[in-house]
Amino acid sequence: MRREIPMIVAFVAGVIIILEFFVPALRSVAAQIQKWYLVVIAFAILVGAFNLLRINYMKIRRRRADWPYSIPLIAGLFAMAIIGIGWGIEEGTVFDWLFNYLIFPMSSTVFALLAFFVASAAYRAFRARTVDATLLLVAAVVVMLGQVPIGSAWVPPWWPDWLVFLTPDWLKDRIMDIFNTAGQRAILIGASLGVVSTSLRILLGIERSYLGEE
Amino acid sequence: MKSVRLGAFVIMSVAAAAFGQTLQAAEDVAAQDTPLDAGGSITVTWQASPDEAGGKAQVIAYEVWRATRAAGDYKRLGEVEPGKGSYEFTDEKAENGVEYFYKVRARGEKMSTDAAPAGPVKATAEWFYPDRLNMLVASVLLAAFVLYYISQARAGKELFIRRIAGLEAVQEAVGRATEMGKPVLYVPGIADIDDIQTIAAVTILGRVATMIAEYDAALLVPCSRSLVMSTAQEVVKEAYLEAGRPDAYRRENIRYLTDDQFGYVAGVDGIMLREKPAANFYLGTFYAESLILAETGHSIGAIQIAGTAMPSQLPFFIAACDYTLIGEELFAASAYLSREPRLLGSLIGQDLGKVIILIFIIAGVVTAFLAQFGFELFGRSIALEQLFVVK
Amino acid sequence: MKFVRWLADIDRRIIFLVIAVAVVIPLIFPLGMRVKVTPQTESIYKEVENLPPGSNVLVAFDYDPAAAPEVHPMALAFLRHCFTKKHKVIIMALWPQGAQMAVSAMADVGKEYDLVYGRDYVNLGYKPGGDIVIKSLGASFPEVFPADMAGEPTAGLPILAKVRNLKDIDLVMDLSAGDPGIPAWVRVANALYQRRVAGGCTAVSAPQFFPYLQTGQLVGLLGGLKGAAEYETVLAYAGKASRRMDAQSIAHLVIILFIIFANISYFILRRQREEKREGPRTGPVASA
Amino acid sequence: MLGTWIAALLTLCILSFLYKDNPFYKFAEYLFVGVSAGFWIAYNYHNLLLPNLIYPLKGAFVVLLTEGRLDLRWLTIIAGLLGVTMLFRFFPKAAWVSRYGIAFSVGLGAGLMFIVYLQANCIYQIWGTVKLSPVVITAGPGGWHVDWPTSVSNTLLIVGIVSALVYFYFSKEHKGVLGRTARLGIWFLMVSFGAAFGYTVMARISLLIGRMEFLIEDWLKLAVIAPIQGALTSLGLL
Repeated sequence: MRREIPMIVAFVAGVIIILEFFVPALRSVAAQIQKWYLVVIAFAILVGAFNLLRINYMKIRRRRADWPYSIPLIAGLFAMAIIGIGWGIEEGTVFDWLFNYLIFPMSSTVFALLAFFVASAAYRAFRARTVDATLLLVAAVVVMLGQVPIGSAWVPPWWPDWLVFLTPDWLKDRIMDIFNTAGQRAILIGASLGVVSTSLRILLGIERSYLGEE
Repeated sequence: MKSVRLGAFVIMSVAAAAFGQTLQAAEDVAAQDTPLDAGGSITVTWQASPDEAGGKAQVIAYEVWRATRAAGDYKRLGEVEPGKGSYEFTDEKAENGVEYFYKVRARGEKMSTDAAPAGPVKATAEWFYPDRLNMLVASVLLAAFVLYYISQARAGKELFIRRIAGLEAVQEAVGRATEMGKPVLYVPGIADIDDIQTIAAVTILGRVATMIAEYDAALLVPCSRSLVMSTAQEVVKEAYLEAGRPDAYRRENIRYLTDDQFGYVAGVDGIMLREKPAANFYLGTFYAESLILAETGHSIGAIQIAGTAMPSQLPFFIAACDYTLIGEELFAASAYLSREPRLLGSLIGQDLGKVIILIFIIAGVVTAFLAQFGFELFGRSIALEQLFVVK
Repeated sequence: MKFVRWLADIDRRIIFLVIAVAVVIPLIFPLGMRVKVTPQTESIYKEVENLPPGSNVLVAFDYDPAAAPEVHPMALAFLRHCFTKKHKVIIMALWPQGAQMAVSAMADVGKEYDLVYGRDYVNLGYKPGGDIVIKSLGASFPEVFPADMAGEPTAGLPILAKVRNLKDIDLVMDLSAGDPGIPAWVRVANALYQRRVAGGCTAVSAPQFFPYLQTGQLVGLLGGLKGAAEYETVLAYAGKASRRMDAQSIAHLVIILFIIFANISYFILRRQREEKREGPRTGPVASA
Repeated sequence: MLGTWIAALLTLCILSFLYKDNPFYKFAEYLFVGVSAGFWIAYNYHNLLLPNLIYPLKGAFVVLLTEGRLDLRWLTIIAGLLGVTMLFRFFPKAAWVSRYGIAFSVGLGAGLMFIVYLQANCIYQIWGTVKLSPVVITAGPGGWHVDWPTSVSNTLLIVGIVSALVYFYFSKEHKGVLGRTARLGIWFLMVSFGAAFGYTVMARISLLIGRMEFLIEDWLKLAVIAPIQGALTSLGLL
């Protein structure tokens, strides 16, 4: 019973959402249960936060490697959560200031690391070892050239129209329009079939490992 | 405010009548139940008063009034600005099953004229979107294919699945980690559990965890969502139990970091640098973090297996990881690894869906070609694309 | 030979250093190169241009500061275009920080025009829920946004008098950095309510929206910084995006040079038969 | 000013990761995980919990007290109960209770994704494909003409989509015609991946440009050089 009733809950929730697409009358019911999900998330995050705090507290108490770093973690978590809940999260609040000068710079710097990783990954992976790798490499280089003004800077103004297919600009657009659309579309269609059958397996309780042991 | 305006209007209307001017009413007033809704709504439509386009009197606004009897006491619902020719007003405050009458009043500067009331009309909830029949057929067909092959599989029919290199490598990766005495890192994406890719990732985690438990390697699962962490804990515990190693299960290794995308990445990168896993799995929904994780993973020399249906992130996994499950392969993984007949059956059902789609595409392309020469079938131009319009 | 081997297996920190230099130098000494305008950008420009003055344009700020370097210049250029054409702009956000990005964009753009808040534009603020929010807008704006971002009631605002639901919107522009974003607007505003939807997004997500362009679900698309620079070009003004494109050009060249070096060293080594046997770890292997 | 300094130092801490793991990165990493987790707690409280649970119940309670009737908003209690099941994870023995919350979320997601993917990613994409004609003919002054560029592009699109879909066919060994078609499909996929990769480089460089602009303009120029200049000027040295 510890698995059966939750399975029924999953089934009912999923089926209502699917039916709502076809049955206008169910619209408000579906909207309601979608809101319930938001409440579940809100409660669940406490579980996560507790887990994070417990692991770092244990680290400090047992003086495990790198334990001093857990102190800013715990302090930061409490500070943000208490200030945010207690004094609001709107613009101009302390919470907002902390976001702008702590979270935002770190977040965008981690994001910006990608500029370096794109280069190192390209350097390593784009070598003409196989047909596949060569196609990957050629398409990437052509599109990269077509992306920036400098890529077509060598094309003189008198360049004949019938040779336009040799310019990175033109090639990039064709590759994006044709090859990229074809590849992405096949992935989208294939994945949607996978999603549909996975959804079915879950709703019908055929795939139930997410519920844990009996 | 409203009553003041109404009062002023009554006085104006009386004054205008005294001067003997006329203002023609709105035309073709009709009221009907708003189609395709959950009820509680009636749509009123009408055409402009002939005076609107350069008549003697100007229309300032059209007011919509409602009553429950044709001659009953009408209440004003709202107004619509003139200037469009044909108008529509949706009464969102109708009660289901109650009969209503609607009046449209053309309000001029000095006087107002009512059109004959429209009604009675009832608001009802509809039970089907006719325009979505194609989606229904597609859903039912796909579901039928999947269920048919699942039942076939249950009945013991042998099912063949082609080799998926990325999944063959799972065992190798886990084995390598065990040999080197290093942990396995499993990243289930950054989406929450309501994302089907996350669910797929978590079910795959179950299969991988069984393998890890058998090999006796350590498993680290940092999560960016509490619900995913909770689910992953359940799944992994079950996997260890199944492998007969419940003692080796470490709940604290399946941990939550933060919901924040890049905060999570910073944390996982830290784990990689310090725990030095020998095998990294990235399965599920990924956004920009894909390459940060994969490049950091590469720098510590881990064997890396990725899989996602996010078309925008696949290129980075392909470039930086050793094996990548592309799109649908991610959803096939759980079936492939478990070899459980029922799951394999659903894969075959998907394949049948693909065959039908291919047939449609080819038929559509042929008809699109023929349509250029004006070919008709059953007296209609043959445009298969119409079948795939969903409103 | 030693050099070739060093090149083939270069310390990635050298790559990192070169990239950093390639980005920083052009920022300090701009080069002033020109961008070519793509049809996807052109079609958004035409869409805005051809709407009668006073049309209602919904601009969704679905991005956060992290994506701002790319998407924010688009917002500035697009808003300028709308206000030049005297369109009414309704701003909303499906991302929590989007509403604030809009505030900062309006602070920049607003001072160049004679605008009255509530008449020419409104910032409705942020609403969580993605698809569901858009779906509710199909029914009613005032119900979803009873108050604007500052918490003032929206009931009396003249700009919203004519906008009851999505059907009164002439063009939707979604400035998106991810999810919820363009797919949500296409799925709901276009598919369910037949609105014209245009998009601006980070370059990374742009390719996945090309199918939408082809099916007409999207009117046009601004892809990344280049899209922003293109929009600045059609509007004929030099903004931040144009300057940043110089740094882009150099960085792209550097990466392509790296790829060329990598391949040269790879072929030299292969000729020398020094290349190790191809294992699973040596390159892009898609399961085939 | 203080904010700019903190932001700049944290930016440098994170960038130091590119060289190697070090105490500065570790500090920034732990701090980042902590503050961002706290951020989302407060955020969820304000944007999820209050509007979807607390406010509706409060409103319903007021109606009950003033008008003495129950309204539909009381149903929100179910949401609260589902949420509370998650808290049972604090007690390992009763952790299974949380399966209600998990199952509800998983079921909801499965239902939502079923429709969303089928419509936007399957039916729509098929729709975009079936209307393509491999040979596009236009009527011109001298009779019918073949529009070659569009024809070639349509043909390639169709071939690409079909062959790449064949690659995803699982229930047969990829040999013979099937194998060759799947191979072609992979090539299309590879070109598409290469293109998407190349297309993205720009976005990534943009992000770095953003950070560098911050370090150069906001921090170096305004927060470092300007005060030094100011100090020197006030001391009469400049």
